[in-house]
Amino acid sequence: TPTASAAEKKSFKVAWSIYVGWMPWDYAAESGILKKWADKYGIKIELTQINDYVESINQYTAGSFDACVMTNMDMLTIPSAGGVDSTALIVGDFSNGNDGVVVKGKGKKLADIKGLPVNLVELSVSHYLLARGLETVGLKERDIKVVNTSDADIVGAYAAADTKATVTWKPQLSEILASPDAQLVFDSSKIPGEIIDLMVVNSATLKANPAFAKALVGAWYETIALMAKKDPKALAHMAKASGTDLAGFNGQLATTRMFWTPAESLSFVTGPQVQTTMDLVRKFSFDHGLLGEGAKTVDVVGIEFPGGKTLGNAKNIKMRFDATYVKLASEGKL
Amino acid sequence: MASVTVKRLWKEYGRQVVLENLNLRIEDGEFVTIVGASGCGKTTFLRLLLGVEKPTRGELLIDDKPIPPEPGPDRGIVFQRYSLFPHLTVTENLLLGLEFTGSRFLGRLFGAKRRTALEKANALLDSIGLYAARDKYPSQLSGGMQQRLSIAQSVICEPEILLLDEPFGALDPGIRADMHEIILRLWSQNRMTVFMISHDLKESFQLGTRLLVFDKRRQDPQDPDAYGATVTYNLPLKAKATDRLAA
Amino acid sequence: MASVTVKRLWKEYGRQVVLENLNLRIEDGEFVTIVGASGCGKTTFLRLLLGVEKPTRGELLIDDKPIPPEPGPDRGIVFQRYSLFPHLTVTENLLLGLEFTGSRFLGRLFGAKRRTALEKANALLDSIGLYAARDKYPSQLSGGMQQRLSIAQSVICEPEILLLDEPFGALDPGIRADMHEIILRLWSQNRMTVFMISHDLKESFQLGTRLLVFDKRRQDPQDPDAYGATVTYNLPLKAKATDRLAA
Amino acid sequence: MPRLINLHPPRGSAAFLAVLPFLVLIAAYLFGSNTRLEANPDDKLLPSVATLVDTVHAYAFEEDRRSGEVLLWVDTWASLKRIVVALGISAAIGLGLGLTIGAIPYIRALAAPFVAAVSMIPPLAILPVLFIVLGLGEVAKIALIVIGVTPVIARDVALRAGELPTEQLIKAQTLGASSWLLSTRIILPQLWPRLIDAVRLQLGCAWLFLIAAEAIASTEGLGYRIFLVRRYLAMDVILPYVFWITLLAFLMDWMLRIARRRLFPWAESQR
Amino acid sequence: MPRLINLHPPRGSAAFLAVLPFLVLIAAYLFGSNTRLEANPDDKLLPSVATLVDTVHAYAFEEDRRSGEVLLWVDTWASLKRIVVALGISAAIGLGLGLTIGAIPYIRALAAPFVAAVSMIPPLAILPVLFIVLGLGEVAKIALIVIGVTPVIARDVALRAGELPTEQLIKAQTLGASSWLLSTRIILPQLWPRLIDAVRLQLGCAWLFLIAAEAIASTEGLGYRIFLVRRYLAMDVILPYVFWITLLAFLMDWMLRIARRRLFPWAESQR
Ligand SMILES: Nc1ncnc2c1ncn2[C@@H]1O[C@H](COP(=O)(O)OP(=O)(O)OP(=O)(O)O)[C@@H](O)[C@H]1O
Ligand SMILES: Nc1ncnc2c1ncn2[C@@H]1O[C@H](COP(=O)(O)OP(=O)(O)OP(=O)(O)O)[C@@H](O)[C@H]1O
Ligand SMILES: [Mg+2]
Ligand SMILES: [Mg+2]
Repeated sequence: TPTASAAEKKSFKVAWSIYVGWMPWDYAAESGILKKWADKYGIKIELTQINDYVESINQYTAGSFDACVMTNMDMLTIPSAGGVDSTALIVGDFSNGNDGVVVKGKGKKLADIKGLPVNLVELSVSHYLLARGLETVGLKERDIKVVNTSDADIVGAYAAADTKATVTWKPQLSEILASPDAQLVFDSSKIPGEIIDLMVVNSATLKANPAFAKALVGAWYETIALMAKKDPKALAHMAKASGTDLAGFNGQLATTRMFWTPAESLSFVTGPQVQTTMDLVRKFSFDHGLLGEGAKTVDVVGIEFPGGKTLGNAKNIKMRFDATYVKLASEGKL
Repeated sequence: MASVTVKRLWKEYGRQVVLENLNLRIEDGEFVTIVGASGCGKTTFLRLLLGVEKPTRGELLIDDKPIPPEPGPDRGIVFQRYSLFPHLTVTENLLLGLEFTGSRFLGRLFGAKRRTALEKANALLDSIGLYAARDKYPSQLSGGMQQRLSIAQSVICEPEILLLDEPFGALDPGIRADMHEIILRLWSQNRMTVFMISHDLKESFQLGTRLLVFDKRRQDPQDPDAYGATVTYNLPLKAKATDRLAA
Repeated sequence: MASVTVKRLWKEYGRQVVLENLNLRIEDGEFVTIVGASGCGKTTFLRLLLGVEKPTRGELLIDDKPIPPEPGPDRGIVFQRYSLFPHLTVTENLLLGLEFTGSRFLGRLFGAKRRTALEKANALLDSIGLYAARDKYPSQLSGGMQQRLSIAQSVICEPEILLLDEPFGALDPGIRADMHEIILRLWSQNRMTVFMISHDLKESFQLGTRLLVFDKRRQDPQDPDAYGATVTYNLPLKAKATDRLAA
Repeated sequence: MPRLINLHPPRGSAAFLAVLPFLVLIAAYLFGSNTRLEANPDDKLLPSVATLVDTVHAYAFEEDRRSGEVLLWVDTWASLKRIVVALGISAAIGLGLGLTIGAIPYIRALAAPFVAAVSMIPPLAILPVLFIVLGLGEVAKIALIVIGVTPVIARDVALRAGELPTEQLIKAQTLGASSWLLSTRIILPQLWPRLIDAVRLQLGCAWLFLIAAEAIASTEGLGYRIFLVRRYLAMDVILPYVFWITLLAFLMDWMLRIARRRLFPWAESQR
Repeated sequence: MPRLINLHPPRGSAAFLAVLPFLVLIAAYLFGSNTRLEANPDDKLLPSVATLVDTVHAYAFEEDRRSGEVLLWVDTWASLKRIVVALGISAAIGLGLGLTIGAIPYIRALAAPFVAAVSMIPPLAILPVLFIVLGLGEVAKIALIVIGVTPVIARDVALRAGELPTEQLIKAQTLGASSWLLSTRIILPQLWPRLIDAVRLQLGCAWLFLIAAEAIASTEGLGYRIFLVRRYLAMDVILPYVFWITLLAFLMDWMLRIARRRLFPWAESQR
């Protein structure tokens, strides 16, 4: 249970799911980098792959894991809205074209989406991306019809004759774009820095066990440093583990804005954009009922940023961005 | 109205010989009664005549043509363990044969045809004492009632050959006499050929125009399955149908 | 060794009266034969004695105590439609009763006990002529063989009351005589009380110490279900068991 | 003291016994929920009764803010329509196939292995092919249930058709029945109650496929809602929905049982 | 000309008939694949035979660069272990429950409605709870199958237990059988072949649950692999895997049928 994890302890469980920005975790575990860092701090870290992304977050929220990877929006709406005080320990990357809106028919524009049914994972970052996209062309969500479609089936669903438009992320997006009639009309590179991929840790656990955070951060930056160097072994491993080949993996990586060094990451979280983004995200979430049936205002969940700034109810801070450990890493103090 | 010829017929189950070298000639319209020890192969012989078992060797001819390899409306049967249709009421069970032969496609009769059939069925029901139970399902009948219904069911279509496997086993003497009469009347009216297995010697003598006794000619005490039964006695009986009806 | 008392017993199915105001007193060790028209309620009476049907009104006492409301090893039964256990071979079917009473927990006998039981079973199988078929399953037996096995199965445990529903219907005269002898021997040895339904009047007179005739006292032609059957004759028969054995 | 096997609970205590395991389940839930909520009052996994009541009220009696519809009824209606149609189709095809497979040796040789093989294909794994052929609309959803459920019903029915005593079939032939009449007048009527049993056993599976189908591409339905709110672990919605689905399925089961008893009394008394 | 119902195909043509529908299916696939590939040579939905062969070769006979394992066998072994264990547990519990429900009225009153209700719960909808209670390891995967399959088997077995002729039960009691002996020596042995049938009918469902479980939390297994490549619409992997799963399930079905015939010859000859 969440409180049990508040005590100091020696072994930790981390959940991750397959996504280009999170593949380094798999390599860190496989290559021994993670164990090296854990040993350094005298702890054990067990990394578990969960194939169903939502399920991994649910498991984390329910207390089965001490940490889990997820996006900023899902962090707000699942663990934080669920009362599990969570901290974004590492901001690993943001989507810079990894998520996109596709309309069937070459040469179509985003405005052409009006009146069409749109297949996407409802209430996910795809939904958010679409909403942000619609704003840019002066449309409202009620101008289209959202059809909830599971991410695993979305490629197959796109092939169906009655599918007109879809929103999804890579690698599914790449598969869809490979079909001759697919037109990418909007993507996350138009809203850079709004869909952020995080390593989230239970705040209580973090507080009681700084060693855990240090080991994770240390392992992460060592691993992505290899990637930055285009280490063939590391990249080949990640490509294979995500079920594709090197070319496919590099294609995904190209539209992912990785923060290759602790310093890049640090400047992003401490900068102002995170706050504007989170404000947009929480409004979107509230409008769609994602903060819970009981949520009366957009402010129910408090969000804290580095430097003590907050959004929403400051008495109910459940979502935190913490730069302490990244800062340590950037200073080489780990 | 059919003659039956059996030529050098053998029937084996696995390595058990049940029937051994059977030779017979039964003329049109005979009433053959069959007796023999339990388990000697009488039912098996009827099943061969019915076409649901194949002889291991030898021939079985009806009107000098090979027997059709499947049951048909020319040969009626009453099983030792009476088998009725559990989903039909007494009347429906009885009507079934008329409906099958009267309506090749729907298997149901309507209007005047149905009324005629119903009259025939009701008359028969009355004569076997089941009129009062006509709307019951088989599971609600007593054993003897089921047996009577089963007999009525097979005679209503007036088959050319009627095969009866201990049809009167579960009947009391009064009803048994009634059933005798019904069978004999149908037999003399339609001149069908009847094969009846019975354990009651008196009944066999009284009803039949011919009595067959099934028995083993040889016995191997070490291996009781080695030899099969055959017809050891084949007695023509002299009584006329009309006489027997009166008896 | 049990007396049976029936007091003002009625049995109805829905609005059909089957048995009407039955009064009887049967002493220890009697051999009661029951005759009556088909469908008049004989089987129903046995089922009441067995404890699987409840009287609508009236009392049924064994040794002056109310009858247990469920079947038990004190009352053996042979059904009209013989029921064997399809998953057991002939020997296993026969052993079953001995195993049940000899091993309360496993229901199986081993070692010396099993050998003794097997000897008893084999002797019985031999006397009913089923020794050669001892390893067959019921579905591979002829009708008469199944019936013999069924009888053997219920007498092997030597119940105090034996209920027989037309036990010899499917048997030929020779085997029938053998079965008579087996039943009579067991009866005189163990002094059990026997109720036997039969359609053979001669057999009923020959075997029984008492003959019950079931019949309706009253008839309503408009509504045949309105009145039930009762015991119209209750004849003590004089013959002694030993005499009948010789007969 | 009669044998356990002969002891029938009187009506009143039968009802009590039937309710007992459900009470135990509820008690276990309440305990679990309490324990978790004490640790974290915002815990979503096992919501409190109060939360459940609020949510149920919101979903069952209040209009949704966004769509202006009462969600539970919209979802129920959408799902019920799909499952009833799908089960009807499955039962019809299953009966037809099962009957012919069970009755006609040539059809058995032709179709039995194929049906057995098809019944083993996990339909969810070949969804993309299904989409191409049937699109993403209602047809596809119904088809998924039909594909998942029909082969099993067909095999069950065929198994049962094969169990009819041969004496009956022989007897019917001696009464002049053709293969057609034998099938329609002897075998088919006796298969009806067995078909009902087969459908009853497949109800759970059918709902499973419905939920899976609604998870694929849809805008309403009980399964849709469950998958949607699973995104934010809204167990206060999921649990009542699961309960509601179970209740609906249970009612369907119960109605089928009653129908079986009413329509085919002979099948009951056969025992 | 005998009736259709009495015509049995000779051995050779029976085999031909059995293969026929599969041939038609293959032909349909080839046609569909060709048509689509002509329109778009990069189409992934229905890959050509050459592509399929290549992929199968890579998965079934070449060592994976990354792990040094041959993927298909690793997956097969992982999945088979899970499903065999789960089916074993389900059959055992299902038999026990079904037997007691079918035989003992008090247990029937207590458990039958509950089992019926549980069999209607869509297990996929309560997965989160399951995973939290049982963890994400092998236990949870096996449990999902067990939860999904057991109630249906139990109900099937109970239904069949209730169909045993009452005469048999009465007879056994007159032979001195207690409830215990009646259950173990009369009812149980006659339920074995029916249990096998019940398990056979549930094989498809069991694989479905296995795939669902593996798609959520697993790093090997046939369902996992399908899940993994599904987002790339790699039908050249999915189709062979589905075929392989179907074949495995079909073989299990076949072995169960053979076992039934060998172990319970009396149940065959009863017909
Ligand atoms: N379960 C039942 N439901 C309704 N009626 C029944 C039921 N069982 C028996 N009956 C009726 O009770 C009457 C007596 O049946 P029973 O089996 O006792 O007759 P019986 O004297 O044994 O006849 P038989 O000599 O033909 O076996 C019959 O009219 C039968 O229709
Ligand atoms: N399906 C079968 N498999 C093996 N043996 C069988 C089969 N059917 C019958 N038998 C054997 O064939 C023999 C003859 O059986 P059948 O039923 O013809 O005897 P029956 O003369 O009718 O006896 P009863 O008078 O007792 O009815 C018996 O020994 C029986 O065990
Ligand atoms: Mg016979
Ligand atoms: Mg009777």
